Amino acid sequence: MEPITYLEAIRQGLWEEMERDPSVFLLGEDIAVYGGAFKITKGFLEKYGEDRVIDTPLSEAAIVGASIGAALMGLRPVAEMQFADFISCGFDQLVNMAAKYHYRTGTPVPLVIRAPYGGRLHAGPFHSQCPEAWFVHTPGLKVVAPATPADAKGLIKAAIRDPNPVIYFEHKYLYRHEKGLVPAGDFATPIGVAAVRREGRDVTVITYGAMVQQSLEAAAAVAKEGIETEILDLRTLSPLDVDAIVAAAEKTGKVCIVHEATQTGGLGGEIAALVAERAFRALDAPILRVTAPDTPVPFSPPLEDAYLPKAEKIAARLRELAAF
Amino acid sequence: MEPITYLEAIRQGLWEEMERDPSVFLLGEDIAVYGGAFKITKGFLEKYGEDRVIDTPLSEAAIVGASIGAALMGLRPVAEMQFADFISCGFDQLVNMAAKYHYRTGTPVPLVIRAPYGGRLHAGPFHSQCPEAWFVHTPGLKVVAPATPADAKGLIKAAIRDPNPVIYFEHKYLYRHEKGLVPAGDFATPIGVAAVRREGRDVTVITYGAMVQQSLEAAAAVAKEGIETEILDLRTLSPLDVDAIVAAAEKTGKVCIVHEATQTGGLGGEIAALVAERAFRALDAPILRVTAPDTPVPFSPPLEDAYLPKAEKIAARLRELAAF
Amino acid sequence: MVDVHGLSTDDLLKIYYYLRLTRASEDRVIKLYRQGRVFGGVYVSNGQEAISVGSAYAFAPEDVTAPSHRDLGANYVRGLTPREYFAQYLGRATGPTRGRDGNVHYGDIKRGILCFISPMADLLPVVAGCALAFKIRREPRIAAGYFGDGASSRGDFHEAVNFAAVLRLPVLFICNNNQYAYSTPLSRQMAVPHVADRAKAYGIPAVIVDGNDALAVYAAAKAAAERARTGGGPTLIECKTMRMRGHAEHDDASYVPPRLLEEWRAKDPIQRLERRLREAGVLTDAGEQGIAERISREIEDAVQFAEQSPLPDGGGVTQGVYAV
Amino acid sequence: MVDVHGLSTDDLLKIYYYLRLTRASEDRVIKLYRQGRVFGGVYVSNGQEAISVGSAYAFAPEDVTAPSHRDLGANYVRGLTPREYFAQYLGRATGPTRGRDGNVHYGDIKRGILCFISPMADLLPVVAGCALAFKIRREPRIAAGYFGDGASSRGDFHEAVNFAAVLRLPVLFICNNNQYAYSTPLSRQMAVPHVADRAKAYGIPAVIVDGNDALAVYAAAKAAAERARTGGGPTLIECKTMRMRGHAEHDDASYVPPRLLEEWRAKDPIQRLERRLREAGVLTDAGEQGIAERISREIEDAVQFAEQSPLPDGGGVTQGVYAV
Ligand SMILES: Cc1ncc(C[n+]2csc(CCOP(=O)(O)OP(=O)(O)O)c2C)c(N)n1
Ligand SMILES: Cc1ncc(C[n+]2csc(CCOP(=O)(O)OP(=O)(O)O)c2C)c(N)n1
Ligand SMILES: [Mg+2]
Ligand SMILES: [Mg+2]
Repeated sequence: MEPITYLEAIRQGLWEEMERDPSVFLLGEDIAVYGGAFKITKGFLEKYGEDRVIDTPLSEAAIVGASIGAALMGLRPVAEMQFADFISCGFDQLVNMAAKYHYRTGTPVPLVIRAPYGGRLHAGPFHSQCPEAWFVHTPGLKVVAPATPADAKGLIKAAIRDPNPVIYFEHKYLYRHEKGLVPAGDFATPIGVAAVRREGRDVTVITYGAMVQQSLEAAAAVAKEGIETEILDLRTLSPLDVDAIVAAAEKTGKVCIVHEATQTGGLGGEIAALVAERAFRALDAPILRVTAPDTPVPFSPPLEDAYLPKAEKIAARLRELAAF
Repeated sequence: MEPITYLEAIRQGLWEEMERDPSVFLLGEDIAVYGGAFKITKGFLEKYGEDRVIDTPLSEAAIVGASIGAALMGLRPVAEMQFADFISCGFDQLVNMAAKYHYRTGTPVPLVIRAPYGGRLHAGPFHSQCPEAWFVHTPGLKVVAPATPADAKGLIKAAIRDPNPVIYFEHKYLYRHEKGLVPAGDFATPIGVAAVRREGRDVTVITYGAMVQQSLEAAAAVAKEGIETEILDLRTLSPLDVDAIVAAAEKTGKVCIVHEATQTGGLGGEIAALVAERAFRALDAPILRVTAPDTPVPFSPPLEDAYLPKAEKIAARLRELAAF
Repeated sequence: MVDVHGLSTDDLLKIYYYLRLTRASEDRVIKLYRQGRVFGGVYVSNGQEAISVGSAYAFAPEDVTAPSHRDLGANYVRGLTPREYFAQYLGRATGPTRGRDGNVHYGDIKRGILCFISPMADLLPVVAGCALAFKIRREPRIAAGYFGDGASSRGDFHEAVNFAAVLRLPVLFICNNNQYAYSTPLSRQMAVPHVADRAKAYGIPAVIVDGNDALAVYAAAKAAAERARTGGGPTLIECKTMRMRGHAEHDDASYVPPRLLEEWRAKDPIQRLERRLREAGVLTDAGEQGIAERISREIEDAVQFAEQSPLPDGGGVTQGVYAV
Repeated sequence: MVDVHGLSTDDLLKIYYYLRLTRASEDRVIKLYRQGRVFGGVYVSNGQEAISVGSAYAFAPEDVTAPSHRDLGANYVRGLTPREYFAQYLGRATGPTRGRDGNVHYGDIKRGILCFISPMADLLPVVAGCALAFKIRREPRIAAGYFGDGASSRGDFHEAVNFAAVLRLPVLFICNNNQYAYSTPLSRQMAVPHVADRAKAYGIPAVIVDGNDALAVYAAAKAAAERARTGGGPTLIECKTMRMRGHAEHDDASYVPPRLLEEWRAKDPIQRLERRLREAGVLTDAGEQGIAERISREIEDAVQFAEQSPLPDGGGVTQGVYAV
């Protein structure tokens, strides 16, 4: 087995699910003839035909709404937002229609929204956002955000098989910068289950997405100084794996939460609240957060560099915690 | 001076600002001829004329977008969403256009979005939501949520005078259920400053909106048992009054956060994170939250009753904290 | 005989029955509302019943409809029962949404009824998605979305119709143009005289039909459904009518010129069909009385059923947010 | 003499100059991009320059424009300098957004240029809002919003044009129909042959103009601006053209039939105007050479300026999110 890229893992997951289940189909802007802005669905049109790989007009509300309708009729739509930043154009359909439909009627709405997100590609305020927290705060939606090729593949499969609307946040920087082995054969990564990426007894990092890699780098750096870091990769952001969060926090009593999204109102708050309620007795230090500051994502490299949470910033906070 | 309702306080604030500043104007659905779904702008058309009190087509994206354009041209638009639930239809204009404009260009976008929100009127999943956390997580927007008639008036004035986009969450239950004195003459309640509503040494409640009243009731109940509650009314949700939050937490070391919005990803998380980072040494107990559960807002009274955070639930948690 | 597009005597009497059942049900709910026995607002289709009844009667059982808030008639034709209708308004556990949603938000996927949600026009992209599923699976089914004149100002209307037109989906877009959107008259909603003019933007046919003539509506819907079913793509059907009461029952509609109401009262769709059926000898005095008694019995039974039905148990509030 | 709507020889030469400046600037940016000296993507208007230059030339200094991503020409006409253009692409502190935003997202309210944002059509409601401000203040100013054929599928397009039509606002909606939206051909974006057909939905006039003829575009924009300025309301101007390169420079546009490009290459707007000016004796060899040299000097100066300009200081990343 060869390591594959995160991008290739998503592609394989989509491909295999389409092969497995004829009710799965894809829709979005420029996904068919062109194969998608990131070429993830290249070759799909040729293999699965234009009934199952559908180029749509430029209209995110219609894409999300049509996905809901098709799902209600028993299909399994996978819709692509060209960039996660444009999910706000289909926001109402997601939070009012998709999220609330099952609670009101008992009818499932199995659909997946693929949302390429995140920065570090110098793509500016409208092609770099991390909007996951809006959806975590919307009951009825599930939200996943894989950090590795194996999870990218396993979670796209799980998302497609899930009977609920799932937003699948795929990190654009990881597409080609993250490689890894994926299990052979058919497998799905269970939604709602976090993964420990590194064991450690001194400090705990709780994180997800592109920040897993940064946290691992930070952990390697501070390990040289004798600080051993436990790293929990959430993988699923809604529903959160509360038990894993509490266990990871209790293990070291010192928690640093890391995410690329802006700080205020971000997922870090929710995790801190869970820890401060359920692992309070085990806490030995203030709960820290390493996140982007509360600004739009700036374009120019020095600004984006200053904006993005990186290994060095995480390492600095880990040292602080360890010294506490 | 007579006490006035929360609704009347908003009306007065709007009226006086329109009188004071000819660049202030109103737009929205059914706000002119009809005077608004809640009759807040009744009589405004007659007084200020159809140039400044504008009935629009049913199109929230146009309403928000047009407000941005008018603001860029130097006017001070105050747009009404008929219900906060429909703000998701103008979401993209708010989070992508309004929120990021000043950061990118240095040009201010002074506008106010009035968002009637909240439950307890048996209005179901689409006329009861509390979506404030989405906007608190959007850098560039300000968010206020008054709990009293005085603040309702003072904050609408401050919002209109602010050079930024401000979302003004007005609680529909409070409209006619909350009465109080408002200061005489012209005044504005500063944005970004919380208010202590009750002093206490044993436990701290941090809250806002309709939950202030519920928290006061809870505090009165537990006071009979000798538990003295400090209640902090945030008033502004973005930017948060971090100093006041930390001070209120440190005062008692026991913190309960209360909001009507659903729990996961709600503002309670952010506040817990601030407390757990900055007031950690003073903490004597887990940080608790009393919020709505993670579901859409149900329609039928027994369900809505079970859904809404109320004084009894808060009191129970305060007792827990006090006993800790 | 009245020879209308192959409708049998039995069909004609059924249409007449549904019109009257709709009128009588809503009249009864208004009474309950005035007695304070209904939770929340009341939205009726008084004077517009011919639109939803006439059109829905044209569809096959396997077709799918998305009635709007003034389309009780379509729900009845598709199999909603008066018991369900009243149980829903009274917030009972026996209503179609088990108390989770209210008033006109019924729906049952098994009967081909999508569940209405409040944001106007939101169901139109969803209906397009249902039709997309039919097209993908090569099923000879059609989907029909209902909406008001005001709803046609929303972006979701535009995206849905355009999407359906480009993909040539089997959809009917059925507009009840009742000349008002809440307090906003048509001229303030659009600068074209007919909602049907909107269709020109999409390259789909539109027909204008007398919305107070159930048989004319039936004929238009039948023809459009056949076109759609045989690959001819979407049609927009504009049904001209008048909203004969306030937007909801709290609204006295004093902004509507009384002359307009008088004029339209003379065009009442029920009296109109009744006259026609009597003239044709399809309806006799005895027949009319039989229908009236049947409806009155059904409604009494339904109200009793609803009132004796339990309210939902608050304990279940968090159940069913997600499908499992 | 070429007698075009009162344009002087000087005007004609200026239009010619702006066309060539635009082409040359973009050609140079493409080179820089290939050399890896540009951050992010590159969007050009090659072959479409006549639309933005010709229309913008028709406006008064006090008018307001919202150019889209293929409207560098309009920015130049309104006073953007080549130095700013290159500084923006190179992410410099001296660019119009000081490195906070990138590539074609320039804009300066003082020069009547709104700052482009990525979500397609988002600026159209904003432009309507600018026009609303002019109407409220009774100023004889107009606002012009630019967009592509694909953008016209978005809900915000619909809401904006409808809003402007109902309120009879002084707006021009200027469409560059370049037959593609990224990889999506017009026929997959709409089921009408002309974007102008969309105007029929709103009751506003539309004109179709040869988008490769700068003077024809000028004339159409001038006439529509006069109409708008004198209370005649909005106009939609569809400029037929062809996108001559990929969507962005990473895209080889292999999905475009080569024959189509050949056909349109013969209609190049610059050669076209040049021929006309030469025939009319307005442009001589010497004149042409003078302009070419001037542009080449300006671009060299601008590139040098940009390259010597500092990148923004990362330390300032959090500044300016809010206006004070
Ligand atoms: C997106 C949205 N904005 C505002 C409202 C509030 N509202 C409810 S019904 C209505 C008017 C609807 O008019 P129309 O579409 O003509 O339907 P009608 O009630 O006349 O049948 C409004 C403004 C809403 N439901 N949805
Ligand atoms: C709301 C939204 N969805 C998707 C995109 C990604 N995208 C950028 S440009 C583009 C095509 C735009 O086509 P058109 O409007 O015709 O403009 P053109 O590029 O042809 O000038 C797409 C899909 C976007 N910018 N905004
Ligand atoms: Mg209407
Ligand atoms: Mg185009």
